[in-house]
Amino acid sequence: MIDKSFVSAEAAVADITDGAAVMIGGFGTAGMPEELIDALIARGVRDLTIINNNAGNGESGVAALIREGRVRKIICSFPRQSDSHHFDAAFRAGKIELELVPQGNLAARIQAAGAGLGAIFTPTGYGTLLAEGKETREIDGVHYVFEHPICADFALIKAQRGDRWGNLVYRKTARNFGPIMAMAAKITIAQVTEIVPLGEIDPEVVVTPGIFVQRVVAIAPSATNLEQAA
Amino acid sequence: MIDKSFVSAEAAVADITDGAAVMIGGFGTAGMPEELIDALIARGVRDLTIINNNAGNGESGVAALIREGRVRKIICSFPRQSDSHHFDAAFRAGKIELELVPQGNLAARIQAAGAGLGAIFTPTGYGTLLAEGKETREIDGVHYVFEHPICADFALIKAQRGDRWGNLVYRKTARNFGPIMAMAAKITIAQVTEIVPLGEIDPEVVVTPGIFVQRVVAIAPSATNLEQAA
Amino acid sequence: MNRLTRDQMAARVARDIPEGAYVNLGIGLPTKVGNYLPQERDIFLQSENGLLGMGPAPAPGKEDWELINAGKQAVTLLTGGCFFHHADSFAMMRAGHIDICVLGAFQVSTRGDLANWHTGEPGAIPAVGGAMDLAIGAKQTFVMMELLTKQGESKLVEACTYPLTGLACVGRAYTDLAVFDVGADGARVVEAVEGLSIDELRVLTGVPLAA
Amino acid sequence: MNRLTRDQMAARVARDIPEGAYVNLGIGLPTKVGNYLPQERDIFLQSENGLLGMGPAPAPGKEDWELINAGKQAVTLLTGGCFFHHADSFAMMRAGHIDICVLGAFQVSTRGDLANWHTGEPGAIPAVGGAMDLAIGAKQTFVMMELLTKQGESKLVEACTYPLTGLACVGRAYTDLAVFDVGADGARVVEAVEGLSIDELRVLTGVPLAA
Repeated sequence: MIDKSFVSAEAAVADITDGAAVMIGGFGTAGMPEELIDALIARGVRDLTIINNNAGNGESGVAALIREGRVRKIICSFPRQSDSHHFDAAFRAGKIELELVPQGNLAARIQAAGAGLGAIFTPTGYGTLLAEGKETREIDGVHYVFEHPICADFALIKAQRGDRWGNLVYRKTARNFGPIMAMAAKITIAQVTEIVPLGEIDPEVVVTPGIFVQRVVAIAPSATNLEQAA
Repeated sequence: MIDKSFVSAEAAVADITDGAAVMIGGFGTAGMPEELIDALIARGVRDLTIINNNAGNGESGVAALIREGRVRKIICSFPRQSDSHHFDAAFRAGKIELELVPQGNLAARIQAAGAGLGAIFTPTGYGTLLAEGKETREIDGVHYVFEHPICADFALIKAQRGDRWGNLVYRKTARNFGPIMAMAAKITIAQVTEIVPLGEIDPEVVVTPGIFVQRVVAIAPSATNLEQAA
Repeated sequence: MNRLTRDQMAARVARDIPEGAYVNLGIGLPTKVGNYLPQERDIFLQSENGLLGMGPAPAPGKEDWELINAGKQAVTLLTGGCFFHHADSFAMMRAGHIDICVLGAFQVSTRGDLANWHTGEPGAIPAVGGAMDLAIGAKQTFVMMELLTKQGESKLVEACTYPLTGLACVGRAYTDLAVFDVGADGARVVEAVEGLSIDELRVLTGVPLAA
Repeated sequence: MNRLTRDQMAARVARDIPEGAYVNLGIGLPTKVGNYLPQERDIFLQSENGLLGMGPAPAPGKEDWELINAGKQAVTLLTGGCFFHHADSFAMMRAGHIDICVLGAFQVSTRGDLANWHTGEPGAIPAVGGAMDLAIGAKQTFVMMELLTKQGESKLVEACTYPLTGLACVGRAYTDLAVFDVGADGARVVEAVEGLSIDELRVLTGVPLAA
């Protein structure tokens, strides 16, 4: 019997090592797998490459990972925010490398990795600083930039419900990058509010099929989250 | 008030003209929008380019379109089947052009069109007849073939339920090409078993958001279909 | 000269959004446009983080922080709206499925180049988000901005001096003093606030303006 | 010499599929493998037309023609299975999410090239379906075939003469007479039916074979 559920966040991230490339779901805090990130911080690993839309908000999640000095490089679209002070400080101190990627290119490059493409020609960024030095091509009168897929060793994502085969459904806009990151990483670890019996998720509404998910951990929503979601 | 529902299949396809590129959903007969195709045949338009996984089965749907001599070119992955006699005859008589595309490239090229990519490097077909004369590139030790997106003027697809904003859900493996064709065509016309009031489809389970669908037609399942699905 | 307030600018943009349009409103000033869309029109607001059919802000205390917009503010979902993942969301933008996007701007050129993501100042931390995707992907890109900086320099320029967001992507710029069409044929004044002549606009902006 | 029947070949392949594997079974002979997977193992059958967790054929009269496999036969869905669209389905195959695919073959070369989609004969109408995607995308590609054609020619060859499906993609070939590993190091005999020696296999196939 295949059961992908893990007893704890700590157990689920126990083989993430120094230097790993880790995708982290979420758009701001919506969909951010906070407890998985906490467990990753507790492991003490360093020199991570993090792929996330942002570069942390406030004190938790990706921000905490940066604050603790664990991130060598971040690939993201929107690092600078009113509460991105840990990233800002690390960036200004030269302690973190930034690869700034337009959000749609970020999504498309992650999706390309999950779909096994070798590269894509993307319309976004042509003629801008973010395409400087990159190969371009005109196709049917439109200019495109050559971009590689973004792969990762691990993806840490947050979903609403999961089952022992790894099938996932999400909640509202917390879905965001979860489904495509799950497809692009070698090992996808999903924290879910609830692990339900097999078959309880309607086969028509599964958003992430279990093939894309290697580990599932049930994490009850924290008091803070409940308050936020109230 | 926006209401994308059309009173009949005939009304929904009334502006498809000679020479149009038309994507048609379905894998064999599952998900094939038979009544929309019948309405297209009744319009008498010719020289169509059809994009479908197959080249027709038996006497209905895509097979009927070919039988009636309406198809100038078909882009598909699996034309030859035990019941593809209308395609076989037209092909042998030189009356229809065939662009044979590996099924995964077909899906990827349709998805690329829907996502606005200029081109993709795909792993499938490298070193085979189907990549002859095509640009290739080695990326990280793997060989890829350069492929263009497949766009269309219209997509005719079949879904299970729809609403007046064009949101769709599908049924079992009749889903197949529907969601990606809806994204790739300029005008997507969906025949559905039932048009339901707005809000009746759970926002979490919508498979094709209404932005990708311009017209919805309710077609009660025919006696034949009911028998098949019984 | 009746300079438009930011809310008046938003109301002006809203007037140009037809029933049935799929619209993405950028962070900041463009978000205000949502407040002026007439209730009786079905207009579909898309948010890059994966929702279509975005409704107004919830009542205070009713926020759901898993139902947010691109600016990470709590929003609601209209009946008939839906959720989807990021690749599908950006497919909507990048392949021209979105009819209109409305963006803020540092500068817009008379040919429609846009600069709105980065001041290029030394030490400034850049952030681009979805701006580049929206600018080049929507069927029509509208810009909303004050016409002049606090220093009195025109943001409508012959060539952008800030780093570009996209080339030749803006079709129309709504400002507090006038509305301009921009593009391959240069800039044209669509309308100006009462009491402001085209010649005065030419002086203020320093760029060629057709009537 | 006990030539394996087609069902025995299917049973032999099934023995090599471990618990937890994601597996795609090609049309024709490979489909039979499904009949020999032990019920007590969780093995996930994927079908290219958009389902994972494919179950056995339904009872006669219970067919649902919107629940079919790649061969357009009626199937069932296991509890825990799910449906998805074609791009997601082929992403599973093309990016190595599928652990094992099992395909039929006209020819396999000792280095693992596969020919299984087209005889190349004049007048033959080609059809490729998902074969090329599966061949190169799965983590491991297995082939099932009779070792010899009806004319006694080996289908295990030094270089395929039929049009290729994929280059260097097959890892193992299951035949009615022997099982071979193929790849960069050439062909190796994993096992042969009772009474058949490696030297006899060398004669039958005419290709170099390691023990």
